[in-house]
Amino acid sequence: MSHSADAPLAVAEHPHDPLVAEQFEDLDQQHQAGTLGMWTFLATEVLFFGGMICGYVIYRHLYFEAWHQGSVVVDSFAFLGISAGGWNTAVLLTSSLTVALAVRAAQLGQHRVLVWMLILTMILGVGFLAIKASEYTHEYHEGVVPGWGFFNPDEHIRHDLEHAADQSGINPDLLHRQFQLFWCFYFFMTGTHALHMIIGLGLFTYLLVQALRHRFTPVKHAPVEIIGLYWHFVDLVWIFLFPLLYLIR
Amino acid sequence: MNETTEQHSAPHADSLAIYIVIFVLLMALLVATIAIARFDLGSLNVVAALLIAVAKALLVILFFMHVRHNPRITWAFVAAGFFWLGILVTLTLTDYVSRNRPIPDSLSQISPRNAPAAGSNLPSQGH
Amino acid sequence: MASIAYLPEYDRPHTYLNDRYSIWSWLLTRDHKRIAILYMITITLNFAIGGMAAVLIRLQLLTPHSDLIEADTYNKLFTTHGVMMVFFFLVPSIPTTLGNFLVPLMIGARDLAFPKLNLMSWYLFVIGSAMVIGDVVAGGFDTGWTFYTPYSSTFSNYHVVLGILGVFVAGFSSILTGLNFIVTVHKMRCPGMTWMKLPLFIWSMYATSLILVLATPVLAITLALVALERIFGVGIFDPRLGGDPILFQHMFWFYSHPAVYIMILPGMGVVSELVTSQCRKHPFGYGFIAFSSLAIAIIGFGVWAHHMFVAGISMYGGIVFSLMSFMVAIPSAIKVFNWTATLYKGSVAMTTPMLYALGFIGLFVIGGLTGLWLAALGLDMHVHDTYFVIAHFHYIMVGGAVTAYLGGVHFWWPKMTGKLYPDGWGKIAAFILFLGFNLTFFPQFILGYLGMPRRYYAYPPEFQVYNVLSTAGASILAFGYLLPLCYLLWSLKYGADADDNPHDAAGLEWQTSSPPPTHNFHTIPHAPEPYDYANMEFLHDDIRPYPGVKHT
Amino acid sequence: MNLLHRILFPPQGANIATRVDQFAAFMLVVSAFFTVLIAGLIVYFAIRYRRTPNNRIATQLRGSLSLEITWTVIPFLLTLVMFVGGTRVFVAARHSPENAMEVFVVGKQWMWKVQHPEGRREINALHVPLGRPVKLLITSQDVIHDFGLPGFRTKQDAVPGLYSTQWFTPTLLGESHIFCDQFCGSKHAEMVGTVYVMTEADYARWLAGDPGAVPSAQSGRQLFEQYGCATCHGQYAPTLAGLYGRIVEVVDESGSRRQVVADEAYLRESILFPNQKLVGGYPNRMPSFKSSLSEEQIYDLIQYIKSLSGGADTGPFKGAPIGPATQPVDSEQKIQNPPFSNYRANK
Repeated sequence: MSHSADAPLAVAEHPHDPLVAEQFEDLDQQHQAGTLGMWTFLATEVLFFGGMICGYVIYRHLYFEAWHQGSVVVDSFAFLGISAGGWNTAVLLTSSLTVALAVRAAQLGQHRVLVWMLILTMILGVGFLAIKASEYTHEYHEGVVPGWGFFNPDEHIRHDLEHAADQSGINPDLLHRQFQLFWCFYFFMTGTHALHMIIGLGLFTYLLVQALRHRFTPVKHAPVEIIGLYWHFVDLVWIFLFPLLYLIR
Repeated sequence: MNETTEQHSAPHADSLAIYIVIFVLLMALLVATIAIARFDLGSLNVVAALLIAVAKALLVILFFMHVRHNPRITWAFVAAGFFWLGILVTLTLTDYVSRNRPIPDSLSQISPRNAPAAGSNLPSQGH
Repeated sequence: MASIAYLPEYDRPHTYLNDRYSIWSWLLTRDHKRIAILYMITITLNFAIGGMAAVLIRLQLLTPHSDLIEADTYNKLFTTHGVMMVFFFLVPSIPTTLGNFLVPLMIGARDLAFPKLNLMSWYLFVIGSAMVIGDVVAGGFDTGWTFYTPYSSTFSNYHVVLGILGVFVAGFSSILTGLNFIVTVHKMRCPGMTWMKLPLFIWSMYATSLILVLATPVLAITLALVALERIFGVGIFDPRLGGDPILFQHMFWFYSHPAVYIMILPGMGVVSELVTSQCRKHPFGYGFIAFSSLAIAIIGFGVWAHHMFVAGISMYGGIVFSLMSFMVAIPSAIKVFNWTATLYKGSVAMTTPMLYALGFIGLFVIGGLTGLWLAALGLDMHVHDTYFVIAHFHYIMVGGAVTAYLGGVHFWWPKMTGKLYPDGWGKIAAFILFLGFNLTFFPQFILGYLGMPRRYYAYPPEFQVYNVLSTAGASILAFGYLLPLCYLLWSLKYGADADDNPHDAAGLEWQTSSPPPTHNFHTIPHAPEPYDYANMEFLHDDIRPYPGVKHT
Repeated sequence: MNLLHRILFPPQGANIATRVDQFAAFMLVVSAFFTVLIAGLIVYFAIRYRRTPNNRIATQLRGSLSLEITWTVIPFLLTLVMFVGGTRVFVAARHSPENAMEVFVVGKQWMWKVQHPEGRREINALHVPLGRPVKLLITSQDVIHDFGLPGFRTKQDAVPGLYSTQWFTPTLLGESHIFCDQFCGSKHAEMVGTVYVMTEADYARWLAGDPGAVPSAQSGRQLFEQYGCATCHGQYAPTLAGLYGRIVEVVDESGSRRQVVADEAYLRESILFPNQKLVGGYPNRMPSFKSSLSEEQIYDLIQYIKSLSGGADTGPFKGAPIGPATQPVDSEQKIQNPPFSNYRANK
């Protein structure tokens, strides 16, 4: 788009920059297309998670008490008085910083900083998944994993539920089923998010390999920016999942 | 063509300080949201938690994702995603929040009082 | 290739078709034109499968209680018909074939922005199609294309999960196509191609892509939830386990109503191109046609619950959605009036594409107006889930989208293949399809008003007259669809060579050779004034309306 | 106008139908007008401005703002009129009068169960008195159904876990259809019935008519047929004839084999949770009827299955299909049916 208007250039003899894919005129156009493509994809992703969030919101509206009980249990797994979800939010926000710094390093051509920031991001990402896994294990032992007949909440959870049913006047059996529904959403939402994290780690491995091969220069570093956007998005999703699943009572 | 390439690629990197400040703000918001959740504020809890989440999201989008440097089209796509999510959630909610409301008489045409008497407007009684 | 066999290899003009010949040069191509051809072959096969299911359905309904097929088989047949036609033919039909082929050509680009994604999109589509076809072969599923819970999640005894996953995979194919088009239209326009110079087809493809990108993910996640529910036995939409089946319908129709616009908007774009070129006229109200596409795409997201007026949603919710549904009719009406006005004082050539375009307008008007019946709460209460609905949406999807697709395929056939199709046969086929279509579906309006429910393999005898008419029409329709298939394939080998612009049309795609070279243009094009028929020289000036044989 | 009505529209069985038909007539007029207008214009223009030697070049017209506004505003106003009209009909049809008599309708695969306030029950039929407002309370036991009354121009989905309503005042004596309008499985098309509109006197007589206390086994047999149990039992699944009271070798969920006595408790469990104790060698194809059968119906079914057993033989039950389950137990040919070894094993 930025070339002069009246340049009848034979395509066959088009002197093509090896950094630029055939269909593009120049690096600028390629970079812009890549960025816009990622943003469009992220808009898709918003709606992908949005479907689950919509279901979550509707059921929270319908089954307030069960959702309340659910987030109490989710939030109860804590280190040092702060729930695992809180720690994970901190981990992810930090990883967002390291990604932003990685992009900055790529823009400025600071090779060593770039490599270290990528490694740091991946460590944080793995850390997030590790915390999440320990949460899942805990929840498995609590017996709140739904499906295949797993769902068999621990004694103290049952007790809380019965108490809540007494207080709110909801049929205990009904409350039990709605409670299970909360866990369906909890696992689907965090599971899909974790899947995105794993994909993100794969993409960052690719970035790291490319960075170690010195493939990124201040002129061409679009992959760092574009994959960085993806990582930030996964972080954004968690920023909303955290209050929805852990905090809101 | 080469000029344009170089012209664009002059890096417009933000200063380190901005990133650090934003990060500190994000962590402060995180601490705030966890702290607020410890107090029972009724429905304000939900509002506070979501407002803080939106604030955090805005910081990440504008600064970490550099949307503030981006052309309007990026803004449009960011907005579109959330706008469409809003359509999905709010229009679905219009159904759920208005279920089981009694229908006021004034809205109704055939009410018991002006319901047709048995067979009154019928051409015939047979079939 | 036979007709140019006398030319020595080195004398042949370079085209995307003779670039390379190996099978891998097709299966691994990144050329949007070749991918368009791959898609065209795939969706034609899918259409054939869906069409065969339709033929069996109509045969079964010839008599009130036919024992041609059993109840369960019938249920699987209409499910196969619906799923194949909606997700594997209509949604991808125009965007992935004509859209893939034309978007870069019309805006003067060498290719789409992400050629590899484009190829990947085709592979995903093939995988999705294969999963559904495999499912059908393995015994099929009987949920209807709407997958309503809890029937689909708990009660159906057939292979629902595989079918759902097939649609899920195809959904990502749609998303990639939409994403590609959006970025291409934004970033790849040739010099001088401003937004208000874009062909109307591009506007409609852009609006379609918005829907593809923003609606499809919700379908994907909804179907994923149903699949998980079925696999794990949890109750997201199952009332016995605390779920709400109506929520499924909300989320399903959030995609599936806009999906109707995914099907019809590209058709509207095609018709805008056909009408202007065959009338040699600038479109009447270019801006209104262009922006009404966007308006349909956006308002179309607020109307989904008109599929649910009697499903148990709140009356007030119904009123909101009814109002929105009426509003989305306005931009469609604007388009129809503008097309009609474009005909006024034109130089109307009665070619095959024009017949399809005029047929489209007429059928779309009927489909659209009966859509208003369904948007009205009080009438929908009676005709919902009856044959009235079937007739209505077939007028939109077959009378609209498929007619436009065929018109577009004829119109751009010379550009895609370098060959001319026999115009006489084209006109005959267009007439047969128009008659067959109306005979098939118009009686269904009456059937529906009389109360015949959809998805019935048997029905009370008083409905038989209309069903017989409909089945008669369907047999004509089936024959009509075979005709273009035959003569278009025939023309590949025996058709006359087309010149670069056989229709004397004004778009950028007609300025390159037929078929275009791999990189589309021999020189970097500069955007022409759109629809500049006032200043055009018409090369094919004989009065018989189908000129365009290559002058050698 | 009355004549036209009779040609275009089916008989109007209820007050709602009149309103719906009036509105449909209005819509029909508007739709016909615009269809004829557009079709007429395009055909006229296509002929009048066809390409001829004298009409090779079109007259370029780029548009007209006033025309655009005209054909935006007029359809807009028209659709508003339609919206208001359609909504008024719908609100009327959803606003039941307080004195309406309430009839309970339950949809299940694949029948309509109707219970009148006075206690009389019926299946796939609905008797209503002429001229009295009737309010239907509708729900479903399994999947979503739809209680459609085309003669009354109204319908409403039957959603499991949700009560929905529709009402009407019958205005025409006679019969009309009940259709299930929402796809609900194999026999969706057979989930049909009849509305009988009777005079008050006839209706009272009908209500008082002896429901004729149906024996459990008989209604159990009816259920057995309604659910199409016989399509599997006797072919793909063990026959039920002679099952009751025998010792059965079963495979439980964990895969281990053991022997149980096919008593009432076992039968009940198998109806509700079929895969918990499968008769050895048979695939688990049977859906759970946990949600679709009420307790009394389960009882009815068990009574029916019991009635199929002569009770003489108490030896081990191998599960070999020995004839269609609905056949009398003492039928001789039962042993000659093919063994079940050719059925696919459970995965």
